[in-house]
Amino acid sequence: MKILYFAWVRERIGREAEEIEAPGGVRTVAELAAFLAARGDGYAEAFKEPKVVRAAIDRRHARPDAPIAGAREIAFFPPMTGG
Amino acid sequence: MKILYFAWVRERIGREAEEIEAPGGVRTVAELAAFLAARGDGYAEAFKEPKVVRAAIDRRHARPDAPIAGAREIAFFPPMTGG
Amino acid sequence: MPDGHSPGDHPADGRFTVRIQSEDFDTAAEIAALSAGRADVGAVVTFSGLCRADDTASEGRLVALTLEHYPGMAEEEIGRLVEEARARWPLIGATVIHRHGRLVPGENIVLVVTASPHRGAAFEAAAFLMDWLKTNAPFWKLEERETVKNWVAAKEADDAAAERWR
Amino acid sequence: MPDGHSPGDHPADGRFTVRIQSEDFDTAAEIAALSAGRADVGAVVTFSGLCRADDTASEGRLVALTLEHYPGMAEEEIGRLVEEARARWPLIGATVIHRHGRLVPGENIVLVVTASPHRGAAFEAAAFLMDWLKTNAPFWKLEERETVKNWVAAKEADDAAAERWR
Repeated sequence: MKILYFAWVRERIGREAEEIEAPGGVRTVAELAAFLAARGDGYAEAFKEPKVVRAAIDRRHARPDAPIAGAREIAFFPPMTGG
Repeated sequence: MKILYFAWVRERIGREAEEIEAPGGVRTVAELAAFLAARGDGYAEAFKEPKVVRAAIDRRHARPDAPIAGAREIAFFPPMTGG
Repeated sequence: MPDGHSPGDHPADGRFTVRIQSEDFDTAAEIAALSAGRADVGAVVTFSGLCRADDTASEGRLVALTLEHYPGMAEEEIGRLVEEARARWPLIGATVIHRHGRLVPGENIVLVVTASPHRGAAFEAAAFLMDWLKTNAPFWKLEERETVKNWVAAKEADDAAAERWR
Repeated sequence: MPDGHSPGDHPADGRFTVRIQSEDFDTAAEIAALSAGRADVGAVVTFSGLCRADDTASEGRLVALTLEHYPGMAEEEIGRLVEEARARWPLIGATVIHRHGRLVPGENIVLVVTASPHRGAAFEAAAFLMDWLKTNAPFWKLEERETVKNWVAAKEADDAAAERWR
């Protein structure tokens, strides 16, 4: 699936997007975040406060316990500050 | 003092403004309204529900018990419907 | 508040305007007059009130509204409402324009513009000005329908809207 | 409601627009697009959010804001907020425009316009859209000051403002 990063999550990881094949045990947004956090220093920094990082599945806001099965595009980003 | 009338108060009385010399016993807005109501049929019709008619003394909203001594201009009108 | 404004602050160069006129107004020009050339405005709210078509009455469709007003007092009373708004919210500017005369459906009646560092203050001050203007500004609407002319009755809902700011 | 509208009414020819763009917007043109040629609009409310100068931080004055957004989701999420507003208030039209890219103090960031038969609905829908947009639309502000660049932190006050509509 395609993973997107925005704002300081993107800056810490050092990329805007990547294709990820998550292992079978990774079933929810929170589990995906934990899986990504283990991929390296930038990732660990981005997800060090997991409750702060928000997610969207296929362009809709998703809670940490939302299942990721069937998702085409999952995004991680800080709390929004538009408007 | 100058008395002004607006909207249906003006239409019932049949004039926009007039100069009135109120007798000494007429001390408040409510007493002035009662004095005016006795001046003829149009006036009686305009003031037949005295609680509905609003007043302003020198261009500021005034309650029925407001004293009229020293006033230059007193206006009577229906509840406002601007905006 | 984070930027040091407190209710009651009166920016020395604030722009506050009240106009009573028969001519139409230009909302864009009024927004520009409040915010052009200054970078301390974070939020501008405008309210435009229009003469709305109405064919629900048995006396026929609404042909026009004629707005009667009390010259002199109208400006002064709305000026007092603007001063009250300035005392309650940190406003950088406010403009109120109220038309008088005969207006047909689709035409503008009233414009309120508020500018503030903060969106909450701009929204609340604009709603406050409209609510109080409805019940306090000396204007009266004569409704012209196909078969009759009637003075519009004041609405209890407007009194209730004004009361919520007390 | 006196004119027969009930929350959830969707006028068949209502005009609802969401745009995400780097260019500036023309508030007057957007008001006209909602209300021109129709006489059922009684109230139009606009909210303009601007990039506000700020020299209160120790890192120096604000030089610019850069708005990053999630293309695709930004339009869709604001579209969902507009649908929610239509379900809650009798809106004839609504327009939301949000800019992205680098903006300097004094520049427009966001515009919300709501049109309704009634002033209360127009005011509430505009405030609702701004409050929810702040916490739900996928935009992030990078603050550029004289000596540093910082991502703006989300405000608890914005969460509280969004909560009041639940």
